[in-house]
Amino acid sequence: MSERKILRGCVALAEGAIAAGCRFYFGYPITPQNDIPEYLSARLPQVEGVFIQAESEIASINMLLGAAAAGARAMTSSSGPGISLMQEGLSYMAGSELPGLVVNITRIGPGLGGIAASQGDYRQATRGGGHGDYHLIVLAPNSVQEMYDLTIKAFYLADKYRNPAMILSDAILGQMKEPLSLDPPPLVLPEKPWALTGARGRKAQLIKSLYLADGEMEQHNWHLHEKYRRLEREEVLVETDLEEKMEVLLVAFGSCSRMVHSAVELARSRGIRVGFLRPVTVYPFPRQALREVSREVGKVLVVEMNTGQMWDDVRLSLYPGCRAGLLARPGGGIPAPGQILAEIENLVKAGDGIDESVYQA
Amino acid sequence: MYYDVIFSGFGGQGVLLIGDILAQAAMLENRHVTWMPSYGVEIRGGAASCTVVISSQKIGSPITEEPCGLLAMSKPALLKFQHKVKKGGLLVVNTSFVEPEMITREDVIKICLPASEISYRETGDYKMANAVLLGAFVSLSRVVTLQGMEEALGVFFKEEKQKLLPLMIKALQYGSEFVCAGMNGDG
Amino acid sequence: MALTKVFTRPDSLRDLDFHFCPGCHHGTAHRLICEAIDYHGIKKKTIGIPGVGCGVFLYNYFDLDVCEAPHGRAPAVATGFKRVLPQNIIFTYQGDGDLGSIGMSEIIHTANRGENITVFFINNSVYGMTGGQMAPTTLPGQKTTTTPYGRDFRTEGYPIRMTEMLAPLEGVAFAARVSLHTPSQVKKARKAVLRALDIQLKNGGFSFVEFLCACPTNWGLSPRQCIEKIDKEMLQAFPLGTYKDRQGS
Amino acid sequence: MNRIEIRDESCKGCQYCVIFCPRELVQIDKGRINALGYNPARFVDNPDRPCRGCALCAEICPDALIEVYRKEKGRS
Repeated sequence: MSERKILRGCVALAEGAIAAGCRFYFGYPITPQNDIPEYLSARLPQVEGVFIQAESEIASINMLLGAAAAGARAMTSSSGPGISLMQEGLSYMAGSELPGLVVNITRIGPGLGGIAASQGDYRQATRGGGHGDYHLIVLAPNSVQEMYDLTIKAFYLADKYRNPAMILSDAILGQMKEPLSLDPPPLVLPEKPWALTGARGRKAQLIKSLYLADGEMEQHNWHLHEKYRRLEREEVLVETDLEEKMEVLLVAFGSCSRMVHSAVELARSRGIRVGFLRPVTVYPFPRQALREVSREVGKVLVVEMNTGQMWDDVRLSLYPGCRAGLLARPGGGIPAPGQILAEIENLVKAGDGIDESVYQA
Repeated sequence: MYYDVIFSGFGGQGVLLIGDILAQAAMLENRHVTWMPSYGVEIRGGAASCTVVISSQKIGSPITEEPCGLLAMSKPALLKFQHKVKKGGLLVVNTSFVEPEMITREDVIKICLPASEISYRETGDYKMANAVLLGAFVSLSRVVTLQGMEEALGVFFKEEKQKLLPLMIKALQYGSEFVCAGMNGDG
Repeated sequence: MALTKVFTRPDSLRDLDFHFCPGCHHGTAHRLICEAIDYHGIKKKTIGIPGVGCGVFLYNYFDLDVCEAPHGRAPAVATGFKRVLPQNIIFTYQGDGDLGSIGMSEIIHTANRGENITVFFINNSVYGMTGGQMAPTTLPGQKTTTTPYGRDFRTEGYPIRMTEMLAPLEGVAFAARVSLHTPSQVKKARKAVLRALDIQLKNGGFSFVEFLCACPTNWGLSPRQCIEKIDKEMLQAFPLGTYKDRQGS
Repeated sequence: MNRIEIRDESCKGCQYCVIFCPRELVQIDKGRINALGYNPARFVDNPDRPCRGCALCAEICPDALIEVYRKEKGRS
């Protein structure tokens, strides 16, 4: 029987990390994710873990790099500006094929922005964010339960693919409380023969991302690319709630998908046939699933708390002829179910020939 | 069933805590529940509020535009949220801090009680006003049982805080009885 | 009468030619660190973390586990390693741009935390790998590719003295500045390196060794002239000595 | 006889060993260019002031190319 508790999203995430065997946390305070370091500073010593409040996010990500290279499950967390400072280290980790978890409890940008919920870091998270040809594995929870479950999942995927993983969450999910089952899978820590632990009983080895010899770097990039292709084939997670003869398909991720879920219920209660698709992994993005679903429906409405970043990915994935509109709230405003419902009704009324258009709040 | 409520007041009055207790009680009664605080630059004494959604179904949005209930412990809280309450919804107001004349809604059920004074009279402490109001809210909305509330209180008041538990229960019960006895100042 | 080999390459130093320029002291620093690793018998548990700069290829030469770090971040990477592997010996090897400029924050805070690691700092008063630009340690009046009229303290400030800066921090157990420009100085440097690693082995805290080195290519001087420059100019700006040895006898 | 061995194919001709040999027993071999393109250093012993095996040349060689061989002191 699993333990059922009511926890804040940030705390659930931290407990997920502990359940995944993470014993090292490095981080620098920034709102709205401080619940994570504050909680772990008390929790990690109870499990013989290490908590370091680093001097900056730059130091945090590099401490993570070191701990990962030493073979440990380790993590950092931050928000917008701090995640930007970590991009160099993330690029190095991807280039050196080091696993590790970075949590982004997003705030609004650009710049210092604001501390309300936003999904404005979607593009940074899914494209890699730093320099060079790489991706992070990016999971976007939409409940406190998933803050726990997907954190565990992220550590496993990071180790499996030797690639940094990110939890892309936001202030809503970080702050809110929901009941969840603390039901961790059995802890299996993989062997890491590549880790640097001192060259006892084997040859000295090296972790690096610098390749200067002719053709080496291209070969390395193709190797990384193949890893990302494999992620796209094998690790896509998507939640769907579809109907027969759908008039509109709603697409949303993260906290925003909760509001969309309510709007879908409202629309159905009014007799509108609406489908719902939520990318759980935003990288790898569920291109194939979206292509197949959009074959059955002519219209898609993307709802995001940014100016249409995932909208790009959706449009790249749609079956030819299917069109996607956008409902965007980029400033900390939350797209309310009623507002989403109004857009669904507009879209249904618009007939078959809708243009791709941006519906702004 | 579906019920959403906003608990609002000044920081330090314990509005987040009573929301939390309600959410805990809902979980113990096997409901789906979300608790969502407003947050911002933390200033003690500044506005504080939280939204609790309780449902027998999986919950979508943890925020609400048109709550079924509002529990207001301060003037700004009432002014900010009273217009949002659903027609026929429930308004519980702490008249120790809010003049009843400030309530402009006529299409809702109103419970006005001087919770701080009641708290002091019944428990010797002003700080249980939140529990008095919560008792009133629960017994009227019936989103959870009073028994469930008392069980939930046990989760929050243990170890060194345990001595507060009987006082909280007393305050909760008084709020509930206030409603049952029709002691609503508004009639 | 039999001849005995009394001086040879240390075991931890791979049998490869250095890529360094003629007269560059990186090689000497490499050798001294490898000698100390051999002396302490810690080759199988030592992990090196080079910074970015001419020293980055340390991984080619040291027969040890080596992890690259982003520019300036070696102390943070080392912190991650040491916390996971407290029984291993962790050192960084950083140049003056890496440690004294972009990585100033990491070095100060790592030292201040008293991380039980050893930092080797190569001070040749110039950026080597990128082509001779001004370093934080560039001497007043010294011409570099970005101070073509000589470093002017009124606009470019003064050379930073890292050893003096770090030594007073509580977390620092050992801080010394040595030079590699004469055989007798190399012998003193060897002692400092041995001591720094010894302190780490005894969990003594943060240890730091600054090496004054020549960069003949970017100084535009012959190796012979480099010795003179170190002797006459570098030693003035950067006095040698052990600034702190908390467990010193 | 004490002596040193210089791995001259790897020598970059920096002359540190030449400068610091107290007996001037190391010279630059002007007549030879090694594979790296430098005039390498060469050990030229002198019976009037033979090598003492002091190893200062090895100590200063930045490329770790010098090995030093010394007569064992008469052990009994």
